[in-house]
Amino acid sequence: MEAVIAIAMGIMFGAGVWLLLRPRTFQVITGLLLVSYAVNLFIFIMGRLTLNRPPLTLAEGTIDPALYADPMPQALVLTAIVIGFATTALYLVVMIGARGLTGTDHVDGKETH
Amino acid sequence: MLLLSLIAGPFIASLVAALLPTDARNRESWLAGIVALSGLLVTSYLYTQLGADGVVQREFDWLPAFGLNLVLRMDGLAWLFAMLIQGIGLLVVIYARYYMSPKDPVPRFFSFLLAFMGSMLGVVLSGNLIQLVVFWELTSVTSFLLIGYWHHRADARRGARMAFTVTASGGLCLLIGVLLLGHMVGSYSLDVVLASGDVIREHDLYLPMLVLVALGALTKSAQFPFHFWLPHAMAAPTPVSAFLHSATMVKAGVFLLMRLWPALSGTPEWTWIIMGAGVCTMLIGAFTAIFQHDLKGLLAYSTISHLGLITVLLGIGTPLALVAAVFHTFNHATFKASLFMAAGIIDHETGTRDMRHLRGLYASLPYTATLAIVASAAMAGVPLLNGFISKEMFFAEALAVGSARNWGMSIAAVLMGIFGVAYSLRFIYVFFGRQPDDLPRQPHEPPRWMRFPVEFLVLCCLVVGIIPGLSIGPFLSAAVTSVLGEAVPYYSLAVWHGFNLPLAMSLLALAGGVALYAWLRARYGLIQSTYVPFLGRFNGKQAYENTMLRLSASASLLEKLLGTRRLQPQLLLMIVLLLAVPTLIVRPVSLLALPANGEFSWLFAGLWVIGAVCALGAAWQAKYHRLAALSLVGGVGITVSLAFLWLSAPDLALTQLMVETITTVLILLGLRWLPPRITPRELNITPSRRARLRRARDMVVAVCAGLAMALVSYVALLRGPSTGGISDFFLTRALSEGGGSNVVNVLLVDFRSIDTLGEIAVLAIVALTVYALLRRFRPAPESLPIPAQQTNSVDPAAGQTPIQQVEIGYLKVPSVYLRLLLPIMGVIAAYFFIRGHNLPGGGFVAGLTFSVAIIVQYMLAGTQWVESHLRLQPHRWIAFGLWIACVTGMGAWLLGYPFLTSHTAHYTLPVLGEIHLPSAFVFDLGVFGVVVGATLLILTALAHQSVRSHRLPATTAAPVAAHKEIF
Amino acid sequence: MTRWLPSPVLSAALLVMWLLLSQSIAPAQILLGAAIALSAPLLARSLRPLAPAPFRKPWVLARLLFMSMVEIVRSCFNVSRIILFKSKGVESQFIRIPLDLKDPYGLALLSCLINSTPGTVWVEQLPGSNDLALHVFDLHDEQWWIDTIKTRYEQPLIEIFDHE
Amino acid sequence: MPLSWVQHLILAPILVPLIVGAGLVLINERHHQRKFLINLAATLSMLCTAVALLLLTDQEHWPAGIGVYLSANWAAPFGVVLLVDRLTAVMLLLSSMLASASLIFAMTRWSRIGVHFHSLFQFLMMGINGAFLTNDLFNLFVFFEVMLAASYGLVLHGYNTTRIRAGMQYIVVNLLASFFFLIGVALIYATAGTLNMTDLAGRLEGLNPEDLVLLKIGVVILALAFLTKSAMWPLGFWLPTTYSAASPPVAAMMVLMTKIGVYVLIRLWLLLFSEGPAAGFGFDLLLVGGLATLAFGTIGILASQEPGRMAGYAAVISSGTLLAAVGYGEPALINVALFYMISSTIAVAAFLLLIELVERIRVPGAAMLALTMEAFGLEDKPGEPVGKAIPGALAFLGLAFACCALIITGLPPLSGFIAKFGLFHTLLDTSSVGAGIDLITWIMIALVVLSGLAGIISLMRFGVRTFWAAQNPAAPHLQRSEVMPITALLLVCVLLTAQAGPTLAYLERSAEPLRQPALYLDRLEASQTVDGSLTEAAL
Amino acid sequence: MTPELDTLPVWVSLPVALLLLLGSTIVLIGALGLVKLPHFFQRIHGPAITITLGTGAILVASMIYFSALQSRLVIHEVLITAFIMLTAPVVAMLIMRTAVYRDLRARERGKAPPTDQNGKVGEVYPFSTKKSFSTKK
Amino acid sequence: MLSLAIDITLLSVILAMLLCMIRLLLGPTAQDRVLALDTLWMCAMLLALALGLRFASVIYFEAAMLIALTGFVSTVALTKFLMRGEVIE
Ligand code: NA
Ligand code: NA
Repeated sequence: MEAVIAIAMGIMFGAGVWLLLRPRTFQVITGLLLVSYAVNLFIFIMGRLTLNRPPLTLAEGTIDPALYADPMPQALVLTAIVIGFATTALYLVVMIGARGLTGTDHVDGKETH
Repeated sequence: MLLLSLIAGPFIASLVAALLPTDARNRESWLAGIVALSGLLVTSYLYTQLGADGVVQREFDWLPAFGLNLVLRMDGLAWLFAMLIQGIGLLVVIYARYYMSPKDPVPRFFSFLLAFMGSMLGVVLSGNLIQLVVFWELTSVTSFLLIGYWHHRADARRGARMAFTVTASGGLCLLIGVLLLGHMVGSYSLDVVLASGDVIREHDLYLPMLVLVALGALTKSAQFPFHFWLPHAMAAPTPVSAFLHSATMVKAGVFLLMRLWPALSGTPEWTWIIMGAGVCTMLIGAFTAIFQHDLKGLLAYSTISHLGLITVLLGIGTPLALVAAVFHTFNHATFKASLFMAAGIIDHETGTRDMRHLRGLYASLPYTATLAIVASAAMAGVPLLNGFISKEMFFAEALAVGSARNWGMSIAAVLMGIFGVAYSLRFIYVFFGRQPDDLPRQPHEPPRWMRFPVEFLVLCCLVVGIIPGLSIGPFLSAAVTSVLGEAVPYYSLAVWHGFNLPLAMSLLALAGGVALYAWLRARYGLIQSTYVPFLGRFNGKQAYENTMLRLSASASLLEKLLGTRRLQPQLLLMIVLLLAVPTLIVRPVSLLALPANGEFSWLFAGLWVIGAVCALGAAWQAKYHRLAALSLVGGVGITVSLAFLWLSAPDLALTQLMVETITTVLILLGLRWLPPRITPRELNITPSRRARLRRARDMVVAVCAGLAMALVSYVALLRGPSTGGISDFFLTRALSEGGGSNVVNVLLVDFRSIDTLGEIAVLAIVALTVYALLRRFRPAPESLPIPAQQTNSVDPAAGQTPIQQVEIGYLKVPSVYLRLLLPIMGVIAAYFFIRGHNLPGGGFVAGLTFSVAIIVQYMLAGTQWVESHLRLQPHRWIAFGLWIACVTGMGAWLLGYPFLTSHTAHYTLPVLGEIHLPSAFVFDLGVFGVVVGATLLILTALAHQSVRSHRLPATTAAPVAAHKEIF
Repeated sequence: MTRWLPSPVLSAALLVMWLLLSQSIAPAQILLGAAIALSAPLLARSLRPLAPAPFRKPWVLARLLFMSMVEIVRSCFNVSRIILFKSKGVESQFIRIPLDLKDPYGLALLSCLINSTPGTVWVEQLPGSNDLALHVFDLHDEQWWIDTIKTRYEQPLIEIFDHE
Repeated sequence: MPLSWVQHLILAPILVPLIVGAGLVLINERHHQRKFLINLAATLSMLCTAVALLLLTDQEHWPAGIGVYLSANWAAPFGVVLLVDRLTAVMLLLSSMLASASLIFAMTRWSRIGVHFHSLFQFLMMGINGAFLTNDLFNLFVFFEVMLAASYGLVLHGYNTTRIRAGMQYIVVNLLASFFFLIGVALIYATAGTLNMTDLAGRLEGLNPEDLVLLKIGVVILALAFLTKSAMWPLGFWLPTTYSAASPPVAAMMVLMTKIGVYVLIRLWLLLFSEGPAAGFGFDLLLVGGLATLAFGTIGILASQEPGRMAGYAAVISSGTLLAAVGYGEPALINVALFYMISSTIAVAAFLLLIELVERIRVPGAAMLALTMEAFGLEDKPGEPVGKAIPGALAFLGLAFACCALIITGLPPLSGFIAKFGLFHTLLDTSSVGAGIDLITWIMIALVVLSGLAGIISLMRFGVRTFWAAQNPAAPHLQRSEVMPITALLLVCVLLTAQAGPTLAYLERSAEPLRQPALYLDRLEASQTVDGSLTEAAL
Repeated sequence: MTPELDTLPVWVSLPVALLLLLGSTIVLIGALGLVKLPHFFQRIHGPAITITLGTGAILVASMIYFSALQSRLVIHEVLITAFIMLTAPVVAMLIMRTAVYRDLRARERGKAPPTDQNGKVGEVYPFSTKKSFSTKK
Repeated sequence: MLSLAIDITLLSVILAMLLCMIRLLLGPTAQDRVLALDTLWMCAMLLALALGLRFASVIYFEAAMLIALTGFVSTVALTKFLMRGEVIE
């Protein structure tokens, strides 16, 4: 599982990076989305992989932390997801604003030949 | 205190002068004159206070951290210079009162002049080298302002810039040199430095230090090869030239060499550098001076030459040479100041300084002419004038340098003397002959008090020249003693030393000078010659301008080469550094010894095949098929959510799912405003070779980035769970102390609630920004028309308004479902909100669900209909959400707890049983509010753009879109 | 009544939904669920302009639903068979079915039943008429489809919803 | 024992802007005067808070002058800890000073060319102050994002084509840097199991070598994020473009933001790598990067013709100097570096404010105003300026320009010189008296000198062209609200010069604890949560 | 795998297993249809079986399974059924209508849509030239 | 037996998702992609359910429910965009 998620994340990150390096604003926003998935996953798996042990301490009595997934990265990712959503929205608006004003969807706001 | 007043006085007066009205010419002059005069009196008084050690000193705390105090220190040398500065300053003030035109805004002039005088005094009175550098640079700054005083003239601007560039750069070098000095001896105090000559001269850093200090001194004193700025500084008003370029500014350089003479001189390096520069300067200056046509130009080059002479003397390094240097400094100041003023009078009276036109001025300016001729004679070293004595001493030292074997120095000295006589003759020639008729103005003798400074200075030349021992003797002795201490040699200031070699050299110089002048006039056509023989090719002005241009051009080139204004290279660099820097500086080779593989699941792998392929697909399609790319990104999002779910993170899965939905809607709202991209295949374009190479490069980088990411995560994953981390604490305390069993939620609303506060602030900020940005949104022209889907003749719904579509159109049946979903989604939002503290859910998911419920209604019935039926006011949701969160957090204060401390109210009610109401719940309500407000504000602000553009007048928005359908 | 309880059926359904979600019938949950179930339609009222759906003839409805369920299962297997074994010669066609049903809720339910039945997709009610455009996956007899829908689906729905 | 009210002062720089920022959303844009006054009151209250914290920390109101605020009443390192020491207090003071100046400058025109300026401004303050105060890495990320999000908004405030081009660049670069930030934080958490910076320093000792390698990778990636924000070459090309495009008050605030990256680096690096198993790690990166930045800034300022880019490169130079100073690894250099940072930040900020006024000389005032109206006032029409030309406006501009130039280039007698002198002195002082000097010191000194020289050439060129070469420059229409903040900032620099001794002494006291993790660890351990949970105490 | 899974009685586990197998087969066939069928108007019928019978079978299996596992009535899966009933028809209608009018518009622009090649189209929407709209009526 | 059946269910759902992915990737028309994405959502819902069965836990239910309730929204948005050129008119 570790290998799978590592490779998958690598692919997402690589694809995202490729898009970030492209000249069109829409490519960049797509890249931002992909990189953001990869990074969120990265934070998440830094708490290691756990199956069927969500951090819900519903049981009575003393709690054995070993029986639960690390809640901390999850909380961090949750924050990161929301912030990521917000910044995507912002970029989107800047993207269309730039398109309107500059007349091009090139990231530099002008075509370079 | 008196010492301080010497420096503070001019600066304060400078401020006062700046505030006086523009037409206060007399008040300004009085002010400046009184300051200079009182300074003179104070300085004279201080002469009597120079105690047994010959020093008056005063310290003030400044920067104790660096062992740096302000030290005002006056000894014989400083006293002599202070007298010169203030004395000539006073004369210049008097002169300037008459020289400057009544139309000139003199407050500025006098303000600058006084500030300059203060800086100059600061230089000579510094008992601390750093402090000396401070005033040194201040003289550069103030002289820049003075030279550029007539800044409407290009030559003044250029002259000022040139002078400042050269001297300020030299000042920077001096600063480093002085720092090195301080480093060598462990103190910047002048006393300490002067006492540590041996340590300094034997230090490894002696040479670099010497070079740096010399650079400072030589630039300031306009020594070769930095001499070129001085002639251009002549663009300044003549009083400024008289002050700066005779007695003060340029003398600062030689002053510094004198000041540091005991500590630095006496080594071959010193002699080579200082004397070498001096000899070159002396000869070049003197030679060039002969060929000048501008009176002030001639004086400038002669100044360069005389400064070279002083430098040579200092470079020679013998005590007698130093005596000669100090003496000549004084002498030069007197005759050169008077000559500048005389030149100024000529310029003032005739309207020109061009010697090619000036003739026979003796007739109209007899008095001035006499004074100028005497001063020129002093400059030429004619006996019975002060120049003669110091030049004589110079010749003696020149002879001493080479001893019997080497005559080079002596020859140079005599040559300089010859040239000096020649240019002096050139100068006084303007008074002879027949006065031409074509002078711009008919000259008259200037006012009494304009002549007075010249008279006084010429008198000085005579007095010192005839009775040197009585007049200057004691002061010179004090000055020399302060430098040499015990080692003051025997010297005689007599006019007559008998027939000796120096006298022969003087006579040779006089005779040779006259002969050279005559020869040059007769044979060479000196009067009209347009260039300087041998040296003519070097044009300081041109060189400076070229250097500046080249500097700026090459900087531009380098900026382009080493930097970029484009985004893509920047991102590429960031990624490359992300890969390279950790690899290079951490060298993570040890990590590559990977432990055994973890467990493997085909099912999980299958899930991720989908994610990975969708990601690659999105990368492939994003340029020309935005909708396809968007769908593929959606596929990735689904996979990621499922992976969260699979790996025990239900909260993440829920949030990611909702964010996914909203992001899709969001991007679709934006996509409307991006005009289509047509594939190169449709346009019959093949990508260029460069483009293909670029893509290949990016591909390599992307692959490396992916590999690195995969590798690092794999390594980190296999390192086993972190032990002793802080998360155990959260798991064990969440329920008991945080009051909730969903540890992630307790983290968000309790343990790390301040993160959440920041996070909702981010949402709020972005929403407000988006709103603000969209208020001035201007769509691209291609996006302006109503979409083709709404203007065609095929679709019966094309022309329908949104609400028509719902009431009579194709949305009639779907609307039944979608409207039914609104309360259901609302209930689900409430459900997620209420259970969030104990089970997956919470304010975020609830808020996002609620927003989706509203957005569905917008999609169904359109903006106008929804907003006419529902006043949402997302701004208020945001503001009140933030307030609720803050106020909840502050509630804890009242009970003496820190911000955001949570508490749970327990109630036991009949029938209902135990009820727990955690304060974190209220905090979460704030989160909910902000999430709803922000999401809706963003989405509706985007949605409003459609409404806005539909309202545009018909001319801008063609009713029928002729363009290609977007997707 | 309608002012404070705009759609009683919906509220009841929401209460049931709440209890299902919380998997509890504790008094506190019922109270909370009731509060939410009553307030949700109230708050959503302004965006739901249609009068609430009539709730009549539950038996007719039950029969209809049961019959549809059977039809759904049957069609499921049919479609599966076609996908697996008959990839060529599938007669996919649009057909037009004139409807008499007017009530939006009735139409909605009809569309739900038709769309839930694999092999048929409701496209839209054609403009300017009350005809339904239907797409059939494998059409053999167009008239059969028209008859089936009109009698087996539309008739009960008219009974339930369009009963003036 | 309940918490004393003084303790809450630590939180005020975060909370006040948040509450006020939220409140300002509710006020209609029509009442811009009211909005401005509320904003100003809040900003000034932050200034007062900063002064109070400065006094509290310096008078050791808290042991070792380190005040700790356990947010949500959770003990460190579990909860998010806010921490104020002398350095924090100084930075808070600097930020509130710049904020007050920028805000007043923005009063008449710039705050009105778009909506929600005042809210965004307060949120920006919240982010900046939070970044100064927090002792938690992820919380730092959050506050960075708050700050960045607000700055995105403000950079694009009243956008035109230039501004949106620059804004796009600024946003994308910073988004990518934020990803770096997250990756770094995640790696640190994965290896050390903590997010508290001080706790992290304490845990380095116990890490096994492989974990330490991973942790270092994490810290380096984190550093890249901060280095991007502090415009290290080759990560800082966005800076001149953004500075010259943003509106003056915003650009002035951005000067401060660039310094926050350096601030965090100083804090983090000294805390983690001053001693312990990874002592000395990464300082070379900062040093070499700093020197490269310095060199690039020098080239850039020489190449620049427009004042905005000059100011941008001046900021780059100052960043480079700071980074190199930190990377030099000499404790005594830190306080000088801090002095330099304060002085250069104020000067560049003042310069950016000034530029806009200076530009008015070039084009007649009325035309400029009309141009602005045309470019910005499409919807939100700014009120007509009510002020009249102040007599001597031109003189003021010239003098202020000269002061800025002197400080930026480090010429005597203002604070810029003292900073540079201190820098050189300390650099030379690091080798004992009389000893030789190594190459890197030479290079650094040479680069700092050259950067100053380049600044002189470039600023003089601009100044001479603007003030001297222009034929009859029109006396510009300056308003009091525009002149006052610049004057105030420059006066602060003058004060810094006059009070250089005490200031440097204070900064030395600030810098000293930075490299003593034990001091902070002790303080964190000694900080008790308020006894008993509120659950029991209340109700 | 959770230990109590094997303790379930056969009368529970058998129907659950059968339902699951049925459901998963149907889901797979539905997706296969999406890929395999030659054009859009046919492909849209593939997922329909996934949504109805596939989901239904798995939901029922889940209900039985959890009821047995927790020894109480667990029927909240009904909610999923209800939600799907409320959303799937809308989706089907909208996608279908989108496809129809996109094809019609493409046809109007003189660009034959891919659907046309098959010829197996109805007469409600005049995709085909074989049968006219009016004759059928 | 039961666990085998659950595994088969998981496997089929994931295979179904793979098939959807192929359609998503290949298109050819936009409506094909929308349909594929919608089906992918449905499969995701089933996968959540199946994971619940696999781990014998009810906490996976909410995710499935949420998908069932809101998974259609992005599909509706996409169709609206294709049909009208705008998501919200
Ligand atoms: Na709590
Ligand atoms: Na169907």
